[in-house]
Amino acid sequence: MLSSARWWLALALLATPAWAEGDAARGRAIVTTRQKGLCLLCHSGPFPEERFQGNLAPSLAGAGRRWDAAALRARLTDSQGLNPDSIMPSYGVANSLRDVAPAFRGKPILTEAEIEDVVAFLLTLTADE
Amino acid sequence: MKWLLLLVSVAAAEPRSGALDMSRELQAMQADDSANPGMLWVQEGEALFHRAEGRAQKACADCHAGLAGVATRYPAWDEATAAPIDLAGRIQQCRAERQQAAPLARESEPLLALAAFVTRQSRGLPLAPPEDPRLAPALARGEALFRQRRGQLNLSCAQCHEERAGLRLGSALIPEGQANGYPQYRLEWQALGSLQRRLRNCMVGVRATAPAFGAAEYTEIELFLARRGAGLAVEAPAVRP
Amino acid sequence: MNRREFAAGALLALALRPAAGLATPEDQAAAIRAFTGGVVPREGRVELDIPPLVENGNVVPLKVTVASPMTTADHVTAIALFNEKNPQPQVVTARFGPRAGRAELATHMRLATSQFITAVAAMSDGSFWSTRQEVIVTLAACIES
Amino acid sequence: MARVLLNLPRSAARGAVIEIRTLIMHPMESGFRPGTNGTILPRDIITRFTCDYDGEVVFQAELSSAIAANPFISFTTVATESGTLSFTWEGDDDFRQTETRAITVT
Repeated sequence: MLSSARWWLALALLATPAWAEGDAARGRAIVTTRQKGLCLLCHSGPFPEERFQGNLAPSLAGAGRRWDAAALRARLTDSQGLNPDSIMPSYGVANSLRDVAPAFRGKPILTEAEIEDVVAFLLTLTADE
Repeated sequence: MKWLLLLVSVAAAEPRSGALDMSRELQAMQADDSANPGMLWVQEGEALFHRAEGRAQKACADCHAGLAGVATRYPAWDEATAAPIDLAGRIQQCRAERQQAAPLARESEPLLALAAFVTRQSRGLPLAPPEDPRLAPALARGEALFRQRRGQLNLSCAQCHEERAGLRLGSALIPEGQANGYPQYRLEWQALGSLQRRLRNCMVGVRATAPAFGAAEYTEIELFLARRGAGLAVEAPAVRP
Repeated sequence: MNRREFAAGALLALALRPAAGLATPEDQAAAIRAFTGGVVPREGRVELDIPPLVENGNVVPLKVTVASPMTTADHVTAIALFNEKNPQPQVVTARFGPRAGRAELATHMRLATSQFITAVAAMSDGSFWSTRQEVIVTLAACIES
Repeated sequence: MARVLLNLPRSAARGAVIEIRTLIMHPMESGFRPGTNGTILPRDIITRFTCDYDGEVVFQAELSSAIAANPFISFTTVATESGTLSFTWEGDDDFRQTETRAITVT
C-alpha cells in the first residue's frame, strides 16, 4: 500500500507546473554514468558508445515521445510511489527507505536539479530505436 | 514488449548453478584443480586440519575422518546455542570447545581455508539441508530477509536473483545467487571468500547497512539459500566472476 | 596474503579501475620494438588462446603456443605478451630453450579494459613472429568497495 | 611462506614432454591501485619465476603487474634424467621462495 504522503507527492509532481529548466547534456551524462545515474544497468537506450546496457527494463528510446516532462519527472522522482512493485529506485525519495547505509542516509539518489537535467535529456529521446 | 517476454521466460523451476552461465574458460578454470586458485586455500586448509592446536593440542583430524557430505547439511541446528549454525560457525565452535584454541575470525584466512578444505570433500554431492523443524522459524526469517527491500536503491535479493535471474544488469548476467560454490574464488575479490562476504557485497551494492560477519541474519539467509538450492551439486571452491 | 579492507559506501557499479593513466597502443608498439630490437615481427606461427569476452578483467586465462620443432638448432627462445591499455604494456616474458620440449606458456593475466593483446615469439634463428587477439572486458556491475 | 600448488608427474618416460602447472598465493599488488585512503598502494609483485632441472634453467618468466593475483604459470619440459626440479619465485620486498620436486625418469 502506498502511504498517503507518497500518494500526495506523486500527485503534486504530476500537477506542479513550475520547475527550473534542466540541462539535457548534463542529463545525458547522468543517464550514462554507471556511478551516479545507474540507468544503463537496467535500461538500454540510444547510446552507441555505451557497450553494456542492461535488459531489466524497457529501452529509453522514444521516452520523450511517450511521456511529457511531468510524467517523466514523476517516474524519476518516485517510481515506486506510482507502482509499488517497480524495481526502479525512487530517485528523489530519501525517507521511507529501510537500512540505508550511513553514507547515503537521508539523501535521495539524485537532487531535484539533477532530476530536471535527466528529464530535459529524456525529452530529447523522441525517436524509436 | 520484448523485455516482458524475457521476464516470463526466465522463471526457473529447478535451481541453476551460476557456473552454467560462466564462460567456457572460467568453467574450465573451476574444474581444473591445478589452475583453480581456490585450491591454494584447500591445500592450506588440509594442513591446518591435521595440525594440533590449542590447549587441548588436538587436530581436527583427531576426531574427524571422512567429511564427505558434511558440508551439504549446513546450516544445521546447534543444540548448544539453540540456534542455526553454518559450517564456518561450527568450525569456530569446535576450535573453541574441543581444541581450546584462540578463535578464528570470520573471513580470516585460516577459517576460509578450513571451510574450503571441508567443503571440497562434498564436491559433486547435492546440497541436502536438514529437515529439522527447529530450523523453521529461522528459515522463515531468512526468506523474509531475502524478500525485504533495503538500502538507498531499495532492492531485495529476490527482485534480482529470483525475479530477474538470467537477465542482464549492465553486461553482467544475474545469477540465481545459489549457495553451492562457497567458499568461492571470486575474480572480483582475487581471493577466496564466504557466502557471508558475498551477501554483504550485495547489501553494500544496494547501499544498505550490512550486519557484521557472523550475525544471525546471515545464517538465516544462508539457511534459506540452502533450502532453495537443495539438490544442486557442491562446487566449492567455485570460481565466479 | 593480507585480507582486503572492506570499504563502506560501495557503489553498485564502478568501471574497472586503475587510478593511474593507461598505456596506449603506441606504448605497446614501443615495448614490442624493444623486445625485438626494432625488427617487425611477422604474422604467423604463434597461437594465442584467450577468451574473446571476459566477465572480469582481474583474472583472464590465456595460453600461447608457438609452432617450433624445439630442437637445439631450431627453437623458440622467448615468448612475450603485450597489452595496449593496462597501465604498462608488458605482461610476461618467458625464456625457453630446447629442453622445454614444446613452446607453450599459460597464465592468468589482468585486463584493465577491452583491448588487443599481442603475443610475440623470438626464434633461435633471430626471426620474430606474432599474433594478436581482441578481448572485450565487460563492465562489472557488482563490485566490492 | 606463501602457499604453492605444483602439478607435475612424479615419473615420466625418458624424452617425454611433461606439463608443469604452478600456482602461488601472492596479492600481485599492481602499484596502480588506490587503497581505501585514496593513496596508491605500493607495488608488491612477483617479478621472476625460474624452473631449474638439476641445476640447469629450463624455463624462466619475467612477470609484470599485469599478471593476476595468485599467479598461475604453466609450461613444459623434457624429462631427461631422474633428478630434481626446483621452482623459484622472486619479487618485490626481497620475496623469494623455492620449492623442489623429485622426478623419476625411466
